[in-house]
Amino acid sequence: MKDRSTITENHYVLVRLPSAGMKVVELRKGGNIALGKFGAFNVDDVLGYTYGQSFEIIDNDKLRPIKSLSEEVEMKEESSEDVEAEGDEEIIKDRLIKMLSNSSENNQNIINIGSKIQKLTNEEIDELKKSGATSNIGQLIIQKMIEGHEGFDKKTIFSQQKYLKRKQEKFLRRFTIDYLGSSQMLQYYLEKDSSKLLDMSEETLGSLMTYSNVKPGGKYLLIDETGGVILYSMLERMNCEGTVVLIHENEHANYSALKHSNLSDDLIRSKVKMINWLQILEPENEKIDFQSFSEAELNEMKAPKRSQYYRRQKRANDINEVIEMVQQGNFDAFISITTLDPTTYLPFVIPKVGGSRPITVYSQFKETLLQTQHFLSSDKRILAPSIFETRVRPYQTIPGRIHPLMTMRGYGGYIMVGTRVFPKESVQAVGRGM
Amino acid sequence: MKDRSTITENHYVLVRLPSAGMKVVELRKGGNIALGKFGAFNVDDVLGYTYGQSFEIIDNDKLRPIKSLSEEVEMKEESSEDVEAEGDEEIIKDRLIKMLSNSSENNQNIINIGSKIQKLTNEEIDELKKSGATSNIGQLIIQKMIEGHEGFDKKTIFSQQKYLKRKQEKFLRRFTIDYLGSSQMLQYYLEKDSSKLLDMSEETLGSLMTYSNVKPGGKYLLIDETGGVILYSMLERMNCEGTVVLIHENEHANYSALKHSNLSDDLIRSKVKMINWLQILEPENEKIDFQSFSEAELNEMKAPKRSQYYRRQKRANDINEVIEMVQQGNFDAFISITTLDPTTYLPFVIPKVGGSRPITVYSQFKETLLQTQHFLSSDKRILAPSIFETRVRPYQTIPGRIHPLMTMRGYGGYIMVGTRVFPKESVQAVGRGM
Amino acid sequence: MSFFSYKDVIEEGDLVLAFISRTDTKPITVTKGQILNTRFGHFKHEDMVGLKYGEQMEGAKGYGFIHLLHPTPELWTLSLPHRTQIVYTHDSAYIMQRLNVISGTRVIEAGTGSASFTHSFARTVGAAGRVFTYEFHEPRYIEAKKELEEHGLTTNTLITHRDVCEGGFEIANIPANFVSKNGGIDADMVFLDLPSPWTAITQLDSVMSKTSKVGVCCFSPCIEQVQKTVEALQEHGWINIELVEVSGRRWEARKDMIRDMGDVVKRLKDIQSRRGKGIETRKRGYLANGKRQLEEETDDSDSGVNKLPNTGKGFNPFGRGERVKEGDANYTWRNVTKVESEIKTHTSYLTFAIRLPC
Amino acid sequence: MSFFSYKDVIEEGDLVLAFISRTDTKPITVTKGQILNTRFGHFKHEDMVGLKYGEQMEGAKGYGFIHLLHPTPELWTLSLPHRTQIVYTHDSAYIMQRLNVISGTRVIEAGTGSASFTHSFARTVGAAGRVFTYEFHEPRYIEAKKELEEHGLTTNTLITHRDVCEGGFEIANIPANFVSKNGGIDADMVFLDLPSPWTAITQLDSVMSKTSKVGVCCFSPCIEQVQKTVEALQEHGWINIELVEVSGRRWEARKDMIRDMGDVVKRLKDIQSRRGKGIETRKRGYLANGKRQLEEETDDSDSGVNKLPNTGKGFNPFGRGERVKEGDANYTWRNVTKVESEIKTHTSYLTFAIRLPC
Repeated sequence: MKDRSTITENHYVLVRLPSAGMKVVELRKGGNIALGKFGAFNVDDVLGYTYGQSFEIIDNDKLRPIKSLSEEVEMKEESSEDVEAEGDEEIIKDRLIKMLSNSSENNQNIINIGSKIQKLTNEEIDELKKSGATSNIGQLIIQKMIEGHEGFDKKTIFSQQKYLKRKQEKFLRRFTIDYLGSSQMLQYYLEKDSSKLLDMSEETLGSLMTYSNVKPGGKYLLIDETGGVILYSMLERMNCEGTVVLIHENEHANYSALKHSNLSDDLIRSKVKMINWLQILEPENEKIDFQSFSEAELNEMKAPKRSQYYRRQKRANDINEVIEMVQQGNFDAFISITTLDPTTYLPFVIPKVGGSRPITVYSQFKETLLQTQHFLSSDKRILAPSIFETRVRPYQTIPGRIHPLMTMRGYGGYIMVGTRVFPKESVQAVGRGM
Repeated sequence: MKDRSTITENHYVLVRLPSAGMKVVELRKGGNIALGKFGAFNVDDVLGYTYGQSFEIIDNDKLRPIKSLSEEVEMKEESSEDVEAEGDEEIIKDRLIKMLSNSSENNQNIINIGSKIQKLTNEEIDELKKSGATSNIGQLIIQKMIEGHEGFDKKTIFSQQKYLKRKQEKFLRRFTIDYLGSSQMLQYYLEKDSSKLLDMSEETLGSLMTYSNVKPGGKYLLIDETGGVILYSMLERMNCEGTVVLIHENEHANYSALKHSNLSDDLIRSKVKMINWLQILEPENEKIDFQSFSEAELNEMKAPKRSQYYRRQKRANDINEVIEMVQQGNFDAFISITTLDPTTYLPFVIPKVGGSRPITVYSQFKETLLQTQHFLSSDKRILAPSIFETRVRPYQTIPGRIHPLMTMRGYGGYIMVGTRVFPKESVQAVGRGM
Repeated sequence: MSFFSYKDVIEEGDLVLAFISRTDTKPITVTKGQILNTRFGHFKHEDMVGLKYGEQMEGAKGYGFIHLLHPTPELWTLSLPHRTQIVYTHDSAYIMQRLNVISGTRVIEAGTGSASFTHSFARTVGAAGRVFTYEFHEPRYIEAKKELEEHGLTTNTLITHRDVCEGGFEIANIPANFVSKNGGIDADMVFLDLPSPWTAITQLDSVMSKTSKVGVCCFSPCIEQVQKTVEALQEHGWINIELVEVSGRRWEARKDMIRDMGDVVKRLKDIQSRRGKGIETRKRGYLANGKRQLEEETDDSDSGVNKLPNTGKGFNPFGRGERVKEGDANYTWRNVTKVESEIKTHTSYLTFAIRLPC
Repeated sequence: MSFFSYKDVIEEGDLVLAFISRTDTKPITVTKGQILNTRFGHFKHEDMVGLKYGEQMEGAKGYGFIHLLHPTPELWTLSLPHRTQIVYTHDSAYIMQRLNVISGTRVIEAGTGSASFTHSFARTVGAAGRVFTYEFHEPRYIEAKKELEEHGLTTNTLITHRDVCEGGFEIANIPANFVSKNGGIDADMVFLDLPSPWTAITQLDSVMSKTSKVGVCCFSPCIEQVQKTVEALQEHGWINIELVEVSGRRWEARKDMIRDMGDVVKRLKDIQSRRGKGIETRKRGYLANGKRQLEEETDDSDSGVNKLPNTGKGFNPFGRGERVKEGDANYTWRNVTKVESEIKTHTSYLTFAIRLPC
């Protein structure tokens, strides 16, 4: 099993930036990784730390491990570089004043802060800076405001958040190296372009995995239109024991997310089987009738031809194997994340699922699942389908100022869950049986 | 304007019971009002108090005004009735133990409490009872548990709530007299049978009134399938200045809720006009061409015949007046709460609404409004329709144990809001104009 | 133009809310010679005079349009020029309904803030009611006062420059038409949007109604404020203390393409047959009896969806890949609702309570 | 039967979850001679032997049916015989995903409670992972231990009778196959469902992984507990502290009757014409030229909807009044989603944090 504890060379990892931005990078030994305005770092300086470790870029791409991205910044050692430092102070003061008076166009309340800051002497700013260094100035000013003045009231919470966030982005040169698990990959893609994940949230992914009862050793049938993020999540939970048959609608399945999973191609090939819809619908037609050559015939072949023969033989075997596997059915779950209309494919999939095993269908839209549930209501092979919606609401946890975050992503998706059962023609309902 | 401050005879009022149950009663002077297991009270004893006042039934229907339903119960004066009191204590202890051990079937944690209570001596129970009287025993025991023992953990919150509620129901003989405003009437009907209100919640009613911009002096077109609760809410906000034209689909409009509104029939008749769909669709056909008689002819009539003539004349005038009012249109809002499909009636209603005035349509189901919004998307007469959902989440506010209530009613409804505008044929959009 | 009643035709000097898009409404006072510039063209104020409220107006150059809307407190809230944090309509509508603010109610509001909720209160209590609003912050007070005057709301609304936590709510020289028949402010309803409502709660006694139930709503973003507020309310004789949160969602009707698995299969077959023809001559030795012939191996790349020509209606299921216009009649669609991409998950906690006269 | 993998055919001694209705699932251990009695008939255990999991089973008397389901932690949670408050699936699923509980994870759980979440943990961490669960309350501990044994979960799950707030998490004689390769408990993930998690947080150091990031989730219903927990976590070196709430909703597909206003008008006309005929002879003097004649006044009662005979398909729009069966082919219907009539609005606050090895 791959190392999930220690930051290891040649792994793809998630780099979290103070801006809440994320990057996926490969840690090549000796490499240097650029983080844009946040600076750059040398790969060798992070290897061996625990995943989750945060660092601060000090100078010349040098790193200092820190407790967390939001740890209070320690005094800078640049006090020797007097001119620059003084210049910095001026710049910071200017920037603060400008930032705050700009804000005041949109938020009258912040006028208070603006004028307060304008009244700060250079010494005071220096003190503020010393007591917490640049990146903490904002926090400290706000702290002072809160303590001393009721004008800094809740009206400015939006501004505070915006302000603090902006400060962190501007002044912090920090990052965290996180293990790139399925949750992190989901977060990364959501941040880049949530439509690629059909807007699926982390909580909905969790529900999907749990209701699908994904576990080591299972045999699953999957449609994954997210480029493999769901597949990755399943492989994590399966510990790469068992099989996933991935249904795709093109010539080849797209599971590009696995490129960053640190799983070897061999492992993926042995656990993940691909099949397209045509192969599911017309299995006998789509099987490859591979004509074997005899030992003698093969010996007569030239080497390149022979290796081509073996390659084709393997491919034929692979295709036939997965087609037969689906023909056999008895999958431990069917899981679907696609923009295809479920009512058009479910009739072909339901027979493939084993008794008492779950069928879970994700959609961005409740209306799609509504239609699907109605479609299934006359199909006695799916017991008690329901539509679930899970939403997580995060809080700000600054003690003394605890409240739910003001805004969050609206989308997250819905899942329909049902259980595959074997109806009996003969049964006679009594009362309402369902 | 009617008195909304003081509990007044002949008013319909809302009686709130500790069980969270509600009753609507008329306060007839000299009357006696029975509250079932909670006892009964004499109307005269509550007159003159402020609306919102709570009372405790002491003995022989006698009342004691109390601060609130949840005020700590004072020592009972029944200590003289020793036998009964002692008996009571035993009964209470038994009841508590039984209640708690019953609960323990469903909730293991509460076993702790059960055994604790079983260990309480009569003296301790007596003390508990003295310190807070019967109805508070539960609260005190729980208090003690919390203070002294971690076994009383969050697992029992469901039980606590259930327990406390049951205790209050069983032991409290208290009630509150509330003014019967539209919110109270809504709460009352929701409690009885929410389907009669098409599941509309109080927060959705609030949104409906606000987005419809209901205010004194307005002229409104309304479909109200709730039996008049919405109409009542509008009349409250209008202070009975202005007009509501109530569209109905039967021979007569149903606004039975107004019976309890304490508004006089004359007032209602002068402010609320009824019209049915046929009269809206075929106004000229439905107008009454009343043939007037001359003064001389009337004088020749016998008295009963003449009064019948006048009655009919008035009725004809009323009908013609409301038909003409709708023909004129320029209503200040159209508001709809009905199970009729909005796409079937909106085409007839939209032209009746004045420029820049709101159109608000309520439905129990978002899907109905989804269809409606799509239906309107090609109708340039309705600007920027949107579907709104408002949900209120109440908290338990016992200090030290603040948390949202564990469960609440799931339904509440949705509203679609749009603005009536006058499109211009000639305009040429540039970019995306909407 | 008035927030108290609708008028039909726009006149010089009227406040008009120019609806440019769902997220962009501009308030303008119709003034001869002035021009409203938008990204959809420019619009001369003088051309608005005589138009009806609600009318769609063409740009001065013959293209682009806006809608000329009549102000309401809620539209005004959305079009506030310099927007501070405001009480959103989901919250304000519930507060009004729950505390029974209707025509005739006497309201205390502190602080005024952007005066957006003040507008709603003024509209709802009408000529028979009164609104007493207090603002501590001077520039905000000055701006709100000006706005209330311009909007004709000072007939029932009195704004006071005051830190109510220090100075309380009593007003020395209440204008005669603001004095209650019971004397003084005599409020039925109190709305406290302050950082420390618990300091204001102690000051309310003298300005509340002595004859009827009074409702209060404290509007606080943080739970710690709520905790202190609940304590203060309990200490000062308020009952029925209840904390709630209001969540509001806005949904849009949209269309989502219905992609049929049958089309996928047709497409796969089409690929096979086209490929089959191309390679027929190259294939030897591995042919099968009636079954599919082995395809040429292609690069097993992860590059994903292959781009293929659209072969007609219902046949190309790649809605996302090809930027098909939503609702395009060449495809089938499902009506769906979509919530805003960013939703408001929290505005403030609302702590309600009532008090009866002693 | 095992929570670790599915089997296909029911054997004697297997745990079967008998699905009776959406709200009623009964766990039974298939035992010769026993009978499951339900309101839909009774079912002999011995008849279940040899049936497939998922099979619909007829009642012994030839009517009624149940479905025989294979246990999963989630179905087990729903069918718990004596249900205490449990961690619902919406919460548990999110906790697992967020703290990356997967095959091989080493989990600490305190307290065990109904052992419902323990089942989920055991299933998810699989043979390569371990679950250390602690229960303070003795009867609950005994019941959970028995259940874990019966369910075959003790291969990867160790339950300890302990008040962790007092005694901490260390276990004196850990079975060899529960000892980590790094020694000891070596947990990657900690779940604290305790009334005062802050007292347990201080005890975790010695049992957490020294080589990798450790995640914690504290599950507390009240905000005051959260406040203390956040403080304790900060003091003890935990970082990335985040508080969330999980809300879960279950929706059902239903049908709502589409009532057409056109039908209402037809009906009103019908009433008029029938009434008109009846009163024609009584009418005199007030007739009008071609327009509607004046109807007889009827009692202006508020009694509401008049009951009228259903005059055929699409003509009677009274769905509510007449108890039409949902989906009745004589009417038109709209597909709608309906949420549960009572929803869970709060289970607990979830406080997450992580800690890195020192």
